[in-house]
Amino acid sequence: MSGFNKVVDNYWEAMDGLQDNMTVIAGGFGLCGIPEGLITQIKEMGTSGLTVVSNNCGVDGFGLGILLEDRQIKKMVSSYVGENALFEQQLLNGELEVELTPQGTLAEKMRAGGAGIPAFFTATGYGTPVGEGKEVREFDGRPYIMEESITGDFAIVKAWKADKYGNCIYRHTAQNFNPMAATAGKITVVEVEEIVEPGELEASQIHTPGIYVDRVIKGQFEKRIERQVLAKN
Amino acid sequence: MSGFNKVVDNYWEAMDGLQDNMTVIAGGFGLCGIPEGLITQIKEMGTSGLTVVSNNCGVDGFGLGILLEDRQIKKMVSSYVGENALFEQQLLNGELEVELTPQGTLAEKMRAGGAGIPAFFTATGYGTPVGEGKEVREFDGRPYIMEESITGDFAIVKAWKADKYGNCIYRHTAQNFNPMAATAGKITVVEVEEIVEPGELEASQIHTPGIYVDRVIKGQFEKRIERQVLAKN
Amino acid sequence: MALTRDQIAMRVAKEFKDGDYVNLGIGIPTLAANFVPEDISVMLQSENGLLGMGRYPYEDEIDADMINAGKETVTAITGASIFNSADSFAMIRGGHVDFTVLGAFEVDVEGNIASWMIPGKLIKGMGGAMDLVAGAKNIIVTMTHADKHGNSKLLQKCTLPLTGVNCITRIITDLAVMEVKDGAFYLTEHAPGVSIEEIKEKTAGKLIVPDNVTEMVL
Amino acid sequence: MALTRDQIAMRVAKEFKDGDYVNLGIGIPTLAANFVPEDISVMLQSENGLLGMGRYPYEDEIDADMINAGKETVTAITGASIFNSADSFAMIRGGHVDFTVLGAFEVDVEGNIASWMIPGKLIKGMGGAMDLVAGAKNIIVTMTHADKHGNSKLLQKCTLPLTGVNCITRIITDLAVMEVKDGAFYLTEHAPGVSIEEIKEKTAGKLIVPDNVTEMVL
Repeated sequence: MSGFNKVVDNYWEAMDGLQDNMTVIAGGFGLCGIPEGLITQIKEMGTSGLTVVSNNCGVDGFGLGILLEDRQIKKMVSSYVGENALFEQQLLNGELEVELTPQGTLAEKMRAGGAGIPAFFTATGYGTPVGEGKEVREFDGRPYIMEESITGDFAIVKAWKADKYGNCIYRHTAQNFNPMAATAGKITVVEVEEIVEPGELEASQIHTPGIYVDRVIKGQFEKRIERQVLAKN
Repeated sequence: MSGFNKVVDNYWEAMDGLQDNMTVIAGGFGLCGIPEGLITQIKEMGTSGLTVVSNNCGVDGFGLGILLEDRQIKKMVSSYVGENALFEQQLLNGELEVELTPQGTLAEKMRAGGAGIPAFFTATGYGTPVGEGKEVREFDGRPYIMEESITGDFAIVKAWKADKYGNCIYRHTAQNFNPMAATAGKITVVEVEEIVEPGELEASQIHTPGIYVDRVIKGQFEKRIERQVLAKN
Repeated sequence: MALTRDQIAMRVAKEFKDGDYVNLGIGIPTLAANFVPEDISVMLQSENGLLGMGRYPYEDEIDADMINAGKETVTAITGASIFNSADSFAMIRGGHVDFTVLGAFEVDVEGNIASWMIPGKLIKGMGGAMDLVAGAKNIIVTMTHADKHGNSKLLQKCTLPLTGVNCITRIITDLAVMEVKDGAFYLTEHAPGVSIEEIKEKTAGKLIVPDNVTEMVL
Repeated sequence: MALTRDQIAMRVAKEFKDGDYVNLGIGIPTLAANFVPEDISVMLQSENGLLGMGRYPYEDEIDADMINAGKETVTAITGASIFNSADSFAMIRGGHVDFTVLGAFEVDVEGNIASWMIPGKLIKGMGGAMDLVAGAKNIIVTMTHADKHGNSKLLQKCTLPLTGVNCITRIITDLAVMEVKDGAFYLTEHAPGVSIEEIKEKTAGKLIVPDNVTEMVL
């Protein structure tokens, strides 16, 4: 099954083909479940003019935030700027184009992109700035807006374990946007904590079938925690 | 957590509230992964005028096929009539209304119904009888048709294991349409092989979260095989 | 006396029924989880993909892969399920979550809500709030009745960019509980020690005060 | 000599590249799995929710919960994945399957295909065929060149209800291999011992015979 071996040895090979002005779809929610090494590699490559589709843009100095420092990102498609000062500053200065997209709509746009659904209707955002300029249609007397799907030149994904065929599973809430991102990239690269043998992952429990995955790389993760909150004793 | 205990003791309780002329969405593909006991219960109840949404309609004398015998079904929404003689006969006679729906469109209509997406665009069926009377729209130069979602008064689902909160997992290809059906019923009833304690199913591996499930019943299954084909030695 | 944040959360928790699935926004809504009556259970949905959110972790339970929608470290209850963001919002958008409780900058008499942006000043993004207000069966807004300058947040018409339209049915503030219907706020309860006059004064939108307004029980 | 079913399947299998994901319809297409060259691997997708379909089971491996899209008992290879029908067709519709091979009643010079219904005679339903022809990157139709009465199945315009439009790019029959482009069938290969004249005679739609037509290698 050599034709199905997706494992690559280094980050240059993992991100080979990424060029200026491409669209990159990234998994992750906050700093949870982000492909840390693939993001660092994009910084290393210095690729610019990128459109990045990701729920958040990391924090100052970590995650996708490091791509803001050298202005590698032209446009973000995100639901939340959050507490990322550089993101907010570049946005307010007009240096960074931002398409704010409701979180559920963003997830569904990625899924639709991977699933060959060019557009769908949702009530989310109707009557708000998100709905402006979008087609409105009533179903059963309720107004919905039409949202179009998203695909990317690359998808960068963080999984827990993958086998060499690219079958992936995610751990806890580090799953988040990763499975949808994996379906929506022309080239999908998955950075994992552990590479296992085919058959070690139970077939019915695989979150992302290998058909979606072009390259798998074993990464090293810092797994920084954004907000550590402890139970009171 | 008594409010989350979905387990019921008998089939009458499981299908309580089913009335004539309701829409029932059923999981299963062929005879694989079908809620055998719930179907038998519908026959027992004699409910009629039903619209049944299911990829197939069982076979003569087994599965949903038994509901054709007493003409309990007014309309089928299916992708495949297959080798079900009674189904084909009632269809050709005009006794049974059938809305033939492509298999992938049917699965997506159920998913959309459960997900609050009233309609989506797909290339499937464009230019064919399935596309007739449906809105056509081009995206990136390719024509797509608009398909509307499906929901049901009841969803009847067959799972492998469930805990009392209604969290379900499916076994092998008996998964098929069951997870989508589970999301699309106003009342969702799951018939399972085994009821387990909460926590026995790994959280990230649950196929159907209990929020979709109203009732769980432990069933007895014949699991008839439609086409037994063996490897040649 | 105006209610404290904890007291607002206490009142919110009284809305829940045994077996409800509930999504709690950041701030006061999250506090409501601490006041769920002992004889009922609710299951918390966190929109980043967790149904059955538990308490915060002890030091030895901290796990970077287990966070809530506020990006805080968290635990899962026994019997929780975890899923991807598309499935999480399918659950929300499809109306399977019984209650959503969230904060707001403004609410108006049409049930419109503004909660995510103050032009020129604050752009945090809407996160999952637009999906939640479009999808949940029952939406409760919790907030202080007026801002720190004393300006009412209960308006005839929202002035800030909206999060959703015609979606808010109930508001619980530090002063009152109100229903939103027929183009007005209907007062149903006042906080202990808060006069109807004070509520009237701090409500800019049309307020209807029926005869049977009761004192909030906490 | 017209090819046997096995020989058509053999020729189909030559289309595959190492690492291809392939969906094989019922009949001749399924046979192609038996003739995949030894030095390459393909992974079979079965649209009921199985990627990595294996051989038929031995007696002691039979499992009612493990079937293929033709409802036959089947096994999964090591490294297979199993998923629900919506995810399976997301995979198909989204263009992630490299090849779909399926049978047909008729194909025409516009790349239209009819394969699911003969009005008044046969209504089996389209199953997943409409999704497959709308979604796969490369679609190969396999069939006999003419029906048992000698009527051509390669038409100027399909007469039966369609399965899909403008979607068929390659046809492999018992007599020939053809590309569909620019409103015609382009002959690329003829079966061993089959004359170009016979192919012309049995092709009702516009047939273009270039100079470089070669004999099929099996």
